[in-house]
Amino acid sequence: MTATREKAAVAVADKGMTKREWIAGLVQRRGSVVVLALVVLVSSLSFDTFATVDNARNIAMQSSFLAIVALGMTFVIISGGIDLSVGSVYALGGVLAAIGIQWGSVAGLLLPLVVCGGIGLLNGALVAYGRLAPFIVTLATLLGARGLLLAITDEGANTRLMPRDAVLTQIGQGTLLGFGYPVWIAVVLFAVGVIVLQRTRAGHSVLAIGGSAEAARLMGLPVARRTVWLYTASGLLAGLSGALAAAYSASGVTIVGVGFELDAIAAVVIGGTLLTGGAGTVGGTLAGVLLLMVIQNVINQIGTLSSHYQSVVSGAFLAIVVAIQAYLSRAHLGRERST
Amino acid sequence: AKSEEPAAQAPQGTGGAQAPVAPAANGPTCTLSQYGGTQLDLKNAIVGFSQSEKEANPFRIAETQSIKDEAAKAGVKQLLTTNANSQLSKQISDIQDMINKGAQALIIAPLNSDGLEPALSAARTKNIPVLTIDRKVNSTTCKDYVSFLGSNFVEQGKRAAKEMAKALGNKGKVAILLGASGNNVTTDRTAGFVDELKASAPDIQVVAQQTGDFARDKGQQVMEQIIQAQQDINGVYAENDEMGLGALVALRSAGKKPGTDIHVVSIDGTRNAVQKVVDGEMSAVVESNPRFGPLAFQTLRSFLSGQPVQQNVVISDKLYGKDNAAAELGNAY
Amino acid sequence: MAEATVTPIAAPTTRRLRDYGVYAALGILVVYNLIFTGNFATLSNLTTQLVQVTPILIAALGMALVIGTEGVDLSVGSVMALSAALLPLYLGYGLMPAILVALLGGALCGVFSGTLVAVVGIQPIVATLALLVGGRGLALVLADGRLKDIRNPTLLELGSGSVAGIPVVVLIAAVLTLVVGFVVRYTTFGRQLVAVGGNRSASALAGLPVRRILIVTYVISGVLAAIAGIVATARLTASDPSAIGQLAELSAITAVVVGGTPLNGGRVRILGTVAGALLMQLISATLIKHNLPTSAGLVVQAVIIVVAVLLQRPRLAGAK
Amino acid sequence: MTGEVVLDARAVGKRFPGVVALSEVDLTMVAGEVHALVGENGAGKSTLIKVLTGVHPPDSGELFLQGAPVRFGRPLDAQAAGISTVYQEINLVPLMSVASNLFLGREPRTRLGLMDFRAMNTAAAKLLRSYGVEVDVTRPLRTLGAGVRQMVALARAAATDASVVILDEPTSSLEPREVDTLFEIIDRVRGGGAAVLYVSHRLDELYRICDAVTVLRDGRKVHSGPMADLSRLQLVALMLGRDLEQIRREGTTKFDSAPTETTQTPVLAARGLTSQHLLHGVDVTVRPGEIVGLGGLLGAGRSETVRAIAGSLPVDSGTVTVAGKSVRSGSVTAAMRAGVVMLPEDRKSDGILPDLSVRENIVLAALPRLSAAGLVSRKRQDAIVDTFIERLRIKASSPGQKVGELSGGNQQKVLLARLLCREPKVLLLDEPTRGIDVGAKAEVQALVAELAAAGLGVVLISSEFEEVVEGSDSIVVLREGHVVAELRGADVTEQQLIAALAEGGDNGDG
Ligand SMILES: Nc1ncnc2c1ncn2[C@@H]1O[C@H](COP(=O)(O)OP(=O)(O)OP(=O)(O)O)[C@@H](O)[C@H]1O
Ligand SMILES: Nc1ncnc2c1ncn2[C@@H]1O[C@H](COP(=O)(O)OP(=O)(O)OP(=O)(O)O)[C@@H](O)[C@H]1O
Ligand SMILES: [Mg+2]
Ligand SMILES: [Mg+2]
Repeated sequence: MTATREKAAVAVADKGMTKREWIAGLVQRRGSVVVLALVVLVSSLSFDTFATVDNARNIAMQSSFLAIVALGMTFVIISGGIDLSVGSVYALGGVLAAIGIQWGSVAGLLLPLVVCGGIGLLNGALVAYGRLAPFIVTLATLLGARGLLLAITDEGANTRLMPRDAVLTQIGQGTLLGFGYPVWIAVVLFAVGVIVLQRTRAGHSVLAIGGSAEAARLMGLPVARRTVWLYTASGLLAGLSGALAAAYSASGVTIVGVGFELDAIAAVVIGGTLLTGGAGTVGGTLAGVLLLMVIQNVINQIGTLSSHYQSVVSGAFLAIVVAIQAYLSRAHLGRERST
Repeated sequence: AKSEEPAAQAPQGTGGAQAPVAPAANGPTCTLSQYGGTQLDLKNAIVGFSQSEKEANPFRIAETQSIKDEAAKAGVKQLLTTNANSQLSKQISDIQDMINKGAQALIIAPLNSDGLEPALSAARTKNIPVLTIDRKVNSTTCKDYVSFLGSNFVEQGKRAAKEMAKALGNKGKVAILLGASGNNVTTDRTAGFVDELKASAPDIQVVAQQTGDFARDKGQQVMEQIIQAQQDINGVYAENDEMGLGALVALRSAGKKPGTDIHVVSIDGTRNAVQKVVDGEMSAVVESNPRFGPLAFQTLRSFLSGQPVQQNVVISDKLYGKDNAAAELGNAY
Repeated sequence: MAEATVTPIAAPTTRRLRDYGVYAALGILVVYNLIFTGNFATLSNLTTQLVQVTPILIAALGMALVIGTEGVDLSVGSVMALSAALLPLYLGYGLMPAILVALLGGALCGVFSGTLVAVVGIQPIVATLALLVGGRGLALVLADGRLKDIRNPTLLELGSGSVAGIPVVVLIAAVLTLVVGFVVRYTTFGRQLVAVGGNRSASALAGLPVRRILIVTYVISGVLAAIAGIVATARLTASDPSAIGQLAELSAITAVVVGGTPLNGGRVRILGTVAGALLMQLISATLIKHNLPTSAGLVVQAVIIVVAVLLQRPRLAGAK
Repeated sequence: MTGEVVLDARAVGKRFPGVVALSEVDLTMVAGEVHALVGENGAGKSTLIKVLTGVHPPDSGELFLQGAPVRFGRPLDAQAAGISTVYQEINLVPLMSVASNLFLGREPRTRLGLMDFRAMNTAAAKLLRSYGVEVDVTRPLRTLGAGVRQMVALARAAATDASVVILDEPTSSLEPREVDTLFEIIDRVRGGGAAVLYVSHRLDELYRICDAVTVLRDGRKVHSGPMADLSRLQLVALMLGRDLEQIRREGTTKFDSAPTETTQTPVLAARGLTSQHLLHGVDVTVRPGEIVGLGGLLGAGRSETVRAIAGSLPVDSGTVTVAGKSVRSGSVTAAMRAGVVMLPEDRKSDGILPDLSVRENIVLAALPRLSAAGLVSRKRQDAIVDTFIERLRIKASSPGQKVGELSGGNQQKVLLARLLCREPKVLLLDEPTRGIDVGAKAEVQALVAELAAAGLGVVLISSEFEEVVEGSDSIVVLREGHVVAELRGADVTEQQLIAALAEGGDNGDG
């Protein structure tokens, strides 16, 4: 009797996935990469000025600022939250860098990081300890950070320039192996992001919090503390990105970053991260950012699309990409316990 | 679809072409050899035009259209157009994309006076001549770019102030409907207006300054609030026509008679606003002429053929007042 | 036995604050204005505030429903623009046909987002983001980027006229509020909508037509946004697809959330939404009337939003 | 070590808006002892546990751990202090892998400080195997059945070195075999000197492993003492607050097996249900008035069978007929319209709408019937709700109370009420008595029997063999999605069921 029971225990053994499901699963997890590859392929064939080194350089450079912001957003969204304040914080970071640089490059970097990190900290504290919805908290700081920016720039009238020879400006404008430093910084940050999310306990706990904050709390994870950290990191990255962008253009422009948060969110979601939290990848976000930039580049390659049609095309493209993603992901989840 | 009235309204005026302020031979000039680069016939050239904002207001529509028309007239090989949708980073990448697509000359309507440096330096390294139109960039002319064509926004503000002073008899309370925050057009038009009032009509008090984001609906809403709180104002300075037109609606529904007990002055010179001057509701409209095409292509042609061009071409803007509005209506855009 | 456990105790004050936080904030702001703002307690001022809030309020009603299903509709601003753009195109056939076309446009937008959400399975925020981006582009294409003055007298009357001293647009908003409030409270559809937001999988297992409910909800939101666009156009006396509805989605969401509807679905507070919209309207009016610079205005708004939601956050014990 | 007081709670009080959940409750746990915490649904057991472990802050009372006063602000603090807990509803992260769930927060790391997935997966597989569960530990948890999930939660809690282990209804979805495994583990933990707090509504289990018992009733402690000092009847009497005689008369747990006439046409006939990996040609036939049990071990596909019948699991082939009419597959709405309703296995994610009221939860599926012209009739709604609250003895402060605030057992009753509102022909019950107290369980069982007697067809899944055997007229035995046996009439006994399962196992191998 006992022997048969032991055998019966194996009844729960894994029933395995078919090859089709496995492939579909892979495509889903890497869906954005697949779509990106397709778009790049088609564009290269359609426009002879697309697949050039110069163009690659441009796209890389343009992508780097959004990518850095989207990296922080990825972590926040995976944790089940959202950070709408990044656009304003990005702009504020740039302005603060231009203000801080008058005391040297270190100050030019530290000032935006401290203030923007502080705004992130405030977001995190309100979400984690105030138990407010992230959407509304960060919507408030979106307004607040923009207000702060206007307040320190004489209602936006005062654009400060950054001295060209300052180290910080050089970081924004210099190149290494043909690619700008911001590109390399983004690459390094993403590499770190991948490792943190996939290979560290902290990253693992972010996935858990997004999957079920209640379960994570009951399992003894420091949910509140992690949450505070996540929003702080998002603020820091947005501030850093803003500072780098300011260095790149050698000025703390006050009108940037409006709607930037939506771009970042779109990139993250196109990258396969669930807005409901609990699942997502850093690499996917990078592909999402590149996709957005490539779309824009393709529209410019066409060169004659009116600005109105440009929005229509971007919107349609966004819908199609996410629809394909959703289709692939459903093929993957297939017959799971979904209803 | 069938719209309310026949699509073609008053005939699109052929006039209204730009003219530089005082055919300036005295200003600094720039030549191809100073700037660097090779001579080129505009007919064989690829020209890029980077627009800053959506063509969703009369100024931008007229500006882009003028460039397109003139490009066709000049018979350029190809005109690339991009639109930054009010995003600075997009304008930078737009310009770089056009350079990458082989643009040999660039006309840029900058979104902001600062921050386009990466794009300008990309053009610079390839010796591509750049003209900036309507908004000046804070870089060195003939070094970072060839020349600037455009209005003087501070001057526009000053002219508006003079008109306001005239309409109010140098005495009264005015409200300012500001443009979008952080935009240097806003800054300049405000500074010009406020400074001129201080200098020449110190008895006019600015009692309210609120942003209407250059949009008609926002202008209307803000005006409705202001007129409730400060019922004794007798002047409104709108930093563009759209806000001015919105303010008119608000004033009328608050029981005021614009043109009689309250005076509205605005900047741009769109047809709708000039019509209001004709109707007597708007006291004056300072023009900001968007038809850059002819002047821009003429400048480019001269420059590319090796002739010197002016580094700063300041456009002479009209003023639409009671006396000339009806006659000039056809020239408004 | 049951009686023993069920010892009712007075609901703690925190609970009451949670439910009435937005009204309290609104009350405080009104009192502040009565004391410190000149010409505040006038009929015309009251009317102005009500009239100005109508487009956002109407859009927020639809938003409240969508949020109740655990979704969000970022497209309302663009749908407003689209309906504003459609309106003058068909005014040549008369006002009614033009309005119908505009409403149809809104409904189609709702079908589009609703299908993406319910059938394709795209997350609401992204599905409607696509329409946010594309919809305004489409509106500008339709209008050729131009603002068109409205001359139809009936439409203009709609925007500025009043019945028995009450502006027509305010009446429209009031009627819509009552209708939506009634739908949520008393109709099968309304209860099912809330259930889908509360637990989608459980609702499906209870045999609710989840997809249909979701699509209908987005259609309602689209139609309400279209009405908001029409009202805004009538008020402005011009169809301005580039400006109408600009950032209306954020204002609508703020009104809904500040009004106490949780973003995670399962609950819709219509009266709270009205109060939320009025609160936000009154804040911006106050800032303008006191001639505060934009920077200060933004910061004040941020603080008030946080305080209002802090007042009504879920109570400590048993929080999830 | 053994015998010394580890955890001592004194005069703990906790009130929720409208409800006093705990009042002056004392609990003393001793090292090396298993302490039973019993009480009716809603007595306050889970609340006490949550207060002890820092989930809810207590309103009053003191807590001593190893003699020192402590106060936990959050679950993490309690864990750090050596209290390991499995909460009543399975609290794991569904999207994460089994291994990740097991090791969350204490993942093995390489020398570089990075997570060592290989080590984690190996350790997870090994750990689960020692619990008799063999699954691919890299699969997301949500792809597994409730039973497996429960075992994962247990393995997670028992794996940490803890001086106090708290288990809130750990066996509610476990089979006898897993229960045995669990008890071996509890014995091991007890042997190691830890104190165990054990909550269960299954009295047999309490008598098997518990040393001491605390009885709660309506948030108050009504008894505390050695387990052996109480007879079953006394225990039940204490829980229910009724006198012994009354209970003796009414009996506790028994279905009335109604004799069925096999000649009648089946009210439900499912033929050849097949769904990739999960079901392979399953047939189930239910006649009016018949209760058909589904037998099988963890993951045998019983839940899948009823989900396929109820239309919530898409099938590749197979037909379902209800009272002679065939039902479109893959649609819950169609199945419901035909009169088939299902009580889902996972109450939390598929059943309740936690933020809605008891009233709304009950009428959810019946809304169209309770409305005219799309308007909900409040009167009809209230009538139904009141009837069911009374009939199922749902303990709620009012019909307006949020279901999420009810105790687990009462939530289950609300769900049953929801189904019964639809006046179904066929009732599919997946673990209907899971987490229901003795009294309520008897009521539910009696109710099911009564419904069957009135002509309903019932399919019953229960992880308690006893319940299936006693409740069912016939049993369909499943293994890996195949029907391996059908027991009828006199064959419906526990021995035959176990034999069929064993045989099934042999068949599967040869
Ligand atoms: N978060 C909460 N908010 C309000 N009331 C609650 C909350 N949690 C529990 N209650 C109430 O407290 C009482 C005790 O519930 P508890 O969950 O502790 O019961 P239990 O003994 O564990 O029951 P069961 O055996 O059914 O699990 C119940 O009346 C319940 O409605
Ligand atoms: N998509 C899948 N692929 C492979 N195996 C699966 C899949 N989904 C579920 N399973 C396995 O099949 C089992 C069937 O679960 P089900 O819940 O139907 O069984 P059950 O007999 O009801 O047991 P339980 O008591 O666990 O509910 C699951 O426990 C899981 O191990
Ligand atoms: Mg319990
Ligand atoms: Mg099961």
